[in-house]
Amino acid sequence: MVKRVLAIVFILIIGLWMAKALDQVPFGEDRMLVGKYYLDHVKEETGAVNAVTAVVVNYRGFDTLGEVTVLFIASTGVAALLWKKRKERSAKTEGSVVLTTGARILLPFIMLFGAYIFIHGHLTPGGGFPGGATIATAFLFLYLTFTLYEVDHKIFEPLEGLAGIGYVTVGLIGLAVGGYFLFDWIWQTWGVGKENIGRLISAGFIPIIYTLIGIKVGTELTGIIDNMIKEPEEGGQ
Amino acid sequence: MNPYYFASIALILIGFYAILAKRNVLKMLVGLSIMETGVNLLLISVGYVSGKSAPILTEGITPNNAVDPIPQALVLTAIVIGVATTAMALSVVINLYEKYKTLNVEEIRRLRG
Amino acid sequence: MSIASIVGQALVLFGTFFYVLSSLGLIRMPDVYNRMQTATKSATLGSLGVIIGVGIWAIGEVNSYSWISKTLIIAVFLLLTNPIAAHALIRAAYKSGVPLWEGSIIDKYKEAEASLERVEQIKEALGESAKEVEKNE
Amino acid sequence: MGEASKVSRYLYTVLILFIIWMFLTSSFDPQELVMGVIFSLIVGALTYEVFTEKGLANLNPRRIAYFVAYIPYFVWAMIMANLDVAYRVLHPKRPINPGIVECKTTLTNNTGKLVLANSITLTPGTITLDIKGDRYFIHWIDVKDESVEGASESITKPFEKFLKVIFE
Amino acid sequence: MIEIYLILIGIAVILSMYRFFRGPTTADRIVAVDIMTTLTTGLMVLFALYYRRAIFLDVALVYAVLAFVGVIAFARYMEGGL
Amino acid sequence: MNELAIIIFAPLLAGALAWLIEVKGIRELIGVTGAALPLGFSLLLYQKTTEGINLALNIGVFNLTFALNHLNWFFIGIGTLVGFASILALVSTAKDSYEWLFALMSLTGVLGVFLANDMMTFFIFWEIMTFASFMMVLRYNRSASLKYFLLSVFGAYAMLIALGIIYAKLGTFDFGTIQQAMYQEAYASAFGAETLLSKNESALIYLLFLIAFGVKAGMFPLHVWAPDAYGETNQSYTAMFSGVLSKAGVYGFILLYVLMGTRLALEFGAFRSTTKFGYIIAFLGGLTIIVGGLLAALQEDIRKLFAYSSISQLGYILVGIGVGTALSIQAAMFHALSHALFKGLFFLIVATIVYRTGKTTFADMGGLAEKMPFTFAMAFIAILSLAGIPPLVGFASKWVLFEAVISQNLPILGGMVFFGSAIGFVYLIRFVYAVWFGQRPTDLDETKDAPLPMAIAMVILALFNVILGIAPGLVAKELNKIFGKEVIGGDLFILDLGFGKYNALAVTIYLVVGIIIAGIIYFLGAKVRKVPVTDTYQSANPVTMEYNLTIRRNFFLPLKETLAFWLRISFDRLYRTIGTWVEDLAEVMRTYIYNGNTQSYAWYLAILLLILALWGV
Amino acid sequence: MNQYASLLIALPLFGAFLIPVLKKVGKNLVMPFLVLVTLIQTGIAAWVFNEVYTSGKPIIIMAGGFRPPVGINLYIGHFAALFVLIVAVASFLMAVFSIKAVKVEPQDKYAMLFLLLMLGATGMIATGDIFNLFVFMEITAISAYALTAYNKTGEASEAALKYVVLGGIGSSFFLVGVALIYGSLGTLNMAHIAQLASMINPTVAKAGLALLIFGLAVEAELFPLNAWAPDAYQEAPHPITAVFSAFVVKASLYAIGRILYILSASEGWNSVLSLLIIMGTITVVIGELSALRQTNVKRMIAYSSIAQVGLIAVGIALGTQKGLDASIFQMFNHAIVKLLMFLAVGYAALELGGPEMENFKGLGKRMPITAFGITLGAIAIIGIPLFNVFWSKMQLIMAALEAEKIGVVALILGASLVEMVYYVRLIHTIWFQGDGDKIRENSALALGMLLLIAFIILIGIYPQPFWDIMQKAGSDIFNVAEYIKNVPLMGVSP
Ligand code: NA
Ligand code: NA
Repeated sequence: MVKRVLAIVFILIIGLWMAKALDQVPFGEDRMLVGKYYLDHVKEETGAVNAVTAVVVNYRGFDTLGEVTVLFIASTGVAALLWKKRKERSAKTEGSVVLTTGARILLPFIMLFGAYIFIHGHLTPGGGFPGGATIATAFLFLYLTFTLYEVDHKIFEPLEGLAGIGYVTVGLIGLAVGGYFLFDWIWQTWGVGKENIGRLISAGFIPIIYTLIGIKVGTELTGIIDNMIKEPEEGGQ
Repeated sequence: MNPYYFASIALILIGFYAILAKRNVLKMLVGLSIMETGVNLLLISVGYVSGKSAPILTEGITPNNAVDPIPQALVLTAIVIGVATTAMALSVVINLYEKYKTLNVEEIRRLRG
Repeated sequence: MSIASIVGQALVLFGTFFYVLSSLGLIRMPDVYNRMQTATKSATLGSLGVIIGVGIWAIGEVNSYSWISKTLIIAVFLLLTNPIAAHALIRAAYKSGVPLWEGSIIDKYKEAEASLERVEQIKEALGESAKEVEKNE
Repeated sequence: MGEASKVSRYLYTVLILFIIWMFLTSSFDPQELVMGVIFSLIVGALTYEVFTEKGLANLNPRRIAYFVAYIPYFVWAMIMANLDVAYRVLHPKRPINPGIVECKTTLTNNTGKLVLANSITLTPGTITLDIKGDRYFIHWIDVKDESVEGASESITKPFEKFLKVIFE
Repeated sequence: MIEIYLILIGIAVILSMYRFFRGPTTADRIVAVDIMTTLTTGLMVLFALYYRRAIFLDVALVYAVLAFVGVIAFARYMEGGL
Repeated sequence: MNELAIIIFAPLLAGALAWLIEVKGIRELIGVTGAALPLGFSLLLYQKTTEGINLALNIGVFNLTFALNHLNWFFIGIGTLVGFASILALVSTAKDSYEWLFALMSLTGVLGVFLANDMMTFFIFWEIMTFASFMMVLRYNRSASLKYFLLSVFGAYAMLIALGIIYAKLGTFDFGTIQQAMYQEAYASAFGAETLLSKNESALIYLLFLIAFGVKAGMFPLHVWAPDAYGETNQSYTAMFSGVLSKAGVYGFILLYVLMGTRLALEFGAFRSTTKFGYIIAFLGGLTIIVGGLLAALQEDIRKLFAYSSISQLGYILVGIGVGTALSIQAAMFHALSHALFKGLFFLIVATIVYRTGKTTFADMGGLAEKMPFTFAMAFIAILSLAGIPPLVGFASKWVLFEAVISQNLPILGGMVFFGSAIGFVYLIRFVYAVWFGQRPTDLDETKDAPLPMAIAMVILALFNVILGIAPGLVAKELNKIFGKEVIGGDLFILDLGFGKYNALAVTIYLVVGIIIAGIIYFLGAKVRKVPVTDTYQSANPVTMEYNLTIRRNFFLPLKETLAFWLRISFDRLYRTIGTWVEDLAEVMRTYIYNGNTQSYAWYLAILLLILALWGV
Repeated sequence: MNQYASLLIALPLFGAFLIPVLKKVGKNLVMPFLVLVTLIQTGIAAWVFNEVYTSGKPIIIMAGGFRPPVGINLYIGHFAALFVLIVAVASFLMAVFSIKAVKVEPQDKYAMLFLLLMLGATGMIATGDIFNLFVFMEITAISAYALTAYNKTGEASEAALKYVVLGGIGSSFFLVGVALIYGSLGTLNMAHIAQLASMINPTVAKAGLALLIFGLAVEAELFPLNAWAPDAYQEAPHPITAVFSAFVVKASLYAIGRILYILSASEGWNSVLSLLIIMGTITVVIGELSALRQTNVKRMIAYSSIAQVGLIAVGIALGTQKGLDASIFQMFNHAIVKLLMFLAVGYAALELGGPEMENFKGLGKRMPITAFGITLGAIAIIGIPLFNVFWSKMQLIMAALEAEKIGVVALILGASLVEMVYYVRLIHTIWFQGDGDKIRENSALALGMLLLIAFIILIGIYPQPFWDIMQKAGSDIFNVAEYIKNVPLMGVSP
């Protein structure tokens, strides 16, 4: 009880302090400095109409590479921590025919939708992460529905690695071709798609990177789900 | 204080409260997630410009009526990092529960001193 | 105001009504089963109305047909998934032991479960071979 | 009726996916179409085995015709159902008489069963609680007939005649 | 005009929240969540029109997908099927 | 490379080589060479002391600078000589390469300290010396070494802070520059002008140096490490440890005078005929004499006895330094030399005894004079020297010291010094009779005399005890050189203080004649019955073990009982209690703070945030 | 050509991503591959180091070819070049050690996490953008969480739980700080922020700076935010413990320094400094005292590390160039020494069945080289002359004196005094207690230890060139004007 009251007092004071500082950052005012630059130059410099995407993939590419890495760490870490010699799916009951059939029917749709999201990342509010997450959702649905469903680790793990390698390689090609790591050689050197800004084939390497990220995120999240949902077999420590 | 900032801070504090006051480790982790959510909302709020729309330059949106794209990009990253942290934390807790057979934070203290 | 706008808006109004209705059902019905009965149905129909309505309204308002195709996708998706979710939930509620409302008059499922259990026991008695068979199925 | 050939199932899946793609993009831009074909082919290859059993046979004109006819029937039933809901929710006395009944279906196809279950859920006063083989367990908000036959008559039968053609 | 619908649906969401907080069973809460997600999807679609931006429809669809699978996950967890 | 580098680094290099090679024989050869080289070179450098000689080594961030002058030649003379003897004895007693390494390293350390020409160099070698000697003790006893190390490092850090302040204020480490600056400071403050160092700061520096050098010199109440450390290591090494290393502290006090004596004197004024700051040193020195002497008398362990004796003797030196006249400082330095010579010799004797018998307590010994005549002869010289019996060097230095103190009209100090001499006789008697005479325990019947290396080492030191005792003018000449004026007059054999005179040669002649006569009488006449020591009776009752007032066991029990109250006040115990208390507190704090509860830890974060919020940063 | 320094980031990533593929080829290739990658990384880092120190100019890596502040830049100046090299070398040594020390499955995951931990620290040290700093911090932290729990015992999980919870709170508040700074300036680039620092609203600047440092201080193990650290150090696999102490904590300390100084033009800076000094001081005191009666050697050295971290933080917070130089020197020396000590202690613990003090009796006779490594490390860390740490402690003291903070001097010396007590106990236990059969020491590890020992002594007797390097590195952080000038900021106008 004392703890709770004390906690409330503490956080209120801390909150007041943060609020006092935030008060000096007026809400809704245009304070853009670098942001404005992005909005003004995003089309010519990256070919993307979604400025967020351009920021994510081009201007702040290092962040995104890092972000991909973070998720990779999570997937690896989860696999490392939940690693058991013998693990098996052991859902107790299967979903009813409604659920299983629903899963069968929805699976291709959700996957396609995931692909739609990541390939249109430079045009719509999407990208590799939501796309990949959507794809992982499809697999999650399968895990939730079927008792014995399990993804093929022989394919998923290398795929995860290869997608990452692909990303780094695209960046390294930029280094070799344009002199800078993560340089958008497709847009800036090759000039592919300069004439169709706002259409699908534009924005340089963004769709490629988002495809790679989509695959990577999809496989990673699926891997995390797989590891968390499985249980070690009796005695199989 | 405008409602978005208020809500962000409130979320951060609620999350923090959960960490400080809840004994169940899972609830503490939920608190952590709530904090992260609050922070993300804060970032987005900081980048908002009144009367302007999402910085996707289609459908009549020009650089002059779009909001700041940076905080949005940051939040995308922050969300993923939050997910990763949560996933890590959960697998830690799974292992912990397997070994300690409890989620009460006051009983998880073999390491001390 | 174009016809599309009028039709669309009418549909949205129609959908909004059922949206509100679904939330009322959620509040007023006495147990989780009956809440699901009312809420799911009207939420789904409400979605059809609102979402397709927006698609049609947009034809008049934004003068774009791409809206209707996307809203249709969303509507169909909800039409397909809402009853699945409702089914999964009601089954879950039942299996997790949420009791029927005291005014309920019959529970055929309980009887069926009981007889199924008897079958299981017989299978058990028959030994491992029966289990193998089941696993292979 | 057994499974159709792999090619048939694959092509059917790709076709459906491509249609969905077109709806999603709502564009006839050749770039989108090409990409749509590519993704449909890829996703189709990954999922056709679970997606369909009959493949292109689903496109039998008779089935399509029944399917088209089913839509207004179903929408009508749904609207009626909602009016029924409105009545029960808004009525001050909450007139309900709930229970779980059992129905039998003659459908054997899983997709048919799914659609039947969904249809039941969305139509007046009923919601599918579980399915065991051909036995549907249904929560009925206003139980009128407790027997299996009686319940089937009023709940499943009306839909079955359509679904039998479309999915069997 | 759209504002009215937005407000009405908003009210519906808030009403559903009552059930979420009230319970009494976990099932009740999840049902409330399910309904709220459906309502929110409609709300998002309506917002897309309000802002005249079709791109938000994609957001609504992603939301619908995630919410659906989320509810299924809860349901399966609740019935002890996992 | 000049000679100073050889003097300083030859031992270290030899030690490292000895440690690496680890072949018996070669190892010893290298080690002894490493100690012989500095000795040789310091003798060679004697004629260069007047013009001085410098060495600058750019090792590290700081330039290491060394300089040779009269003052430090005197000290490296002591260091290399006693160091060499000690290392030589190590040939017999060293257990392994480890000891060679650290013994020689500590020699490098102390020689570096003596030769350093700036504060930083001084400090670095001070630390090397401390560290190496610590390693020597660690080998034998953990708790003793820890106590030693802690106090030493405590002192070293006090010094570090002091020289840090000096550097921060004066911007230099160089002795010459500091000395000059301090001199100017002194007069500036005397005339009320602005000074770089405030009065408080100079007091602080003085206090810090007092602690720093006091620890090393074993000054009361910082002496508590010394008995254990001197006792609990290789006794051959202790010869150097007590004989030389402790002189680093003495040297430090002299340095304090050199660097800032004027400043301190003018700033803090005088007490009677001496400066206040000096009187503090002298008074603590006096206490050191008494405490060390009394405790030495109460020891049952031969090593401990000499350890306390060392403390007591260091007290004399401190008194001399504290009194602060040219004469008294010369006396102190003289006594530093003679203490190194006779205490070095004592510890070599102890080393020999321990080496040959494996015993360390009086109770287990007796009658060794018969079995170890050579060692006994050495002991004879050492005893005479320590007891201050002419014509040995101990007398000369003590005499000068007495004269210096008494002439300043400081009765309390004089009393302390006198008491120290008296108690010195008391504990020496114990040593003489319990070890060398009386009945010999049967297990010591096979005891052999000193092995050759130790014998040589002892002879070297004994010779110097005798030579410098007969010709104290040799030392006086050097001391006068340091002061640049004739403080102690006289010639080679005569010390002339103006108000007193000591003719060593004459005394020697009288003594030799006397001894010859006594010898004749002894061998011609008296027949003495040999009585076993244990055959004594007290009031016709057999002596019990508990109250066995033989010379070998609890001989001074009555004294102990008399002093019971005072003995309970043990600084050693006090420090231990503080240590334990700190550790207990630390443990409580640790278990309280790191309590294992994740939530508590989260609270710490909240508390810090709260502080941030309240602080308003 | 200089842009190829981005291989420092690309290589570990590429390596980590390749491991799942490599595993399919052959599982036993993974660990050698890990060693190979860290070796190549060392090569690249050495090249970068040479490049920076011969040219005297920092390497600015512009990701995507965009000039800062539009693009994220990496700033490999004198500090980063040095510490990236340390990270690489330490990783290489510990990768070798891992072959011996890490037997728990799945090793391929371990190798990946190890590489990414290295990547994270490298990125933290190199980045020139505060949000990117956050990302790299999280890369470091999350791989550290996983590696802490890697042994999958209950205790390891408990340690990781503490780490996750505290780290999570810290990073949340760090982001609030980022939001404040960004909300006030509209930029995230460090040089740009430094340029605009005088324009920030003082309230925002103070709170923002405090929150950023709060977040970093959790990772940097400053009291009272360091409660996770002893547990994590104790339970992590031995090479990981070494890596934590050698560079993970150092990267966070560096980040504190960098952020502190780029905002030095803002108002209220001094109150943050004094707070940091207080925190650092308490960290030292509590760290040292907690080490006193530890019976678990790993935990004891962990507390010792924490105390050292406090010293470094105090040096950073002195607010003078000399203080920074000395702190960096101390970071550098401490990294080497702790690498040696944790390597030796870890190795001994492996052979003796655990890091309890009891097991270390007779180590001197059983594993002389390892025992020598521990001893020498202990002696060095206490600050005995002729060993490296002496010089850095000395410089720290000088810096404190120049800043007229005698209390800090006393703190440093007092800490050394306490260190002496517990390390002497350890040394005595190792050499002069107990007995046992001789264990054949692994020659690769022995070689590694001897190399580190040689390095410690080399710096101990010849510190000048190293001190020169540290001064350059310190000025890299202290001299903000130079930093701003070196980053080719493009004009961005609102
Ligand atoms: Na991103
Ligand atoms: Na739904």
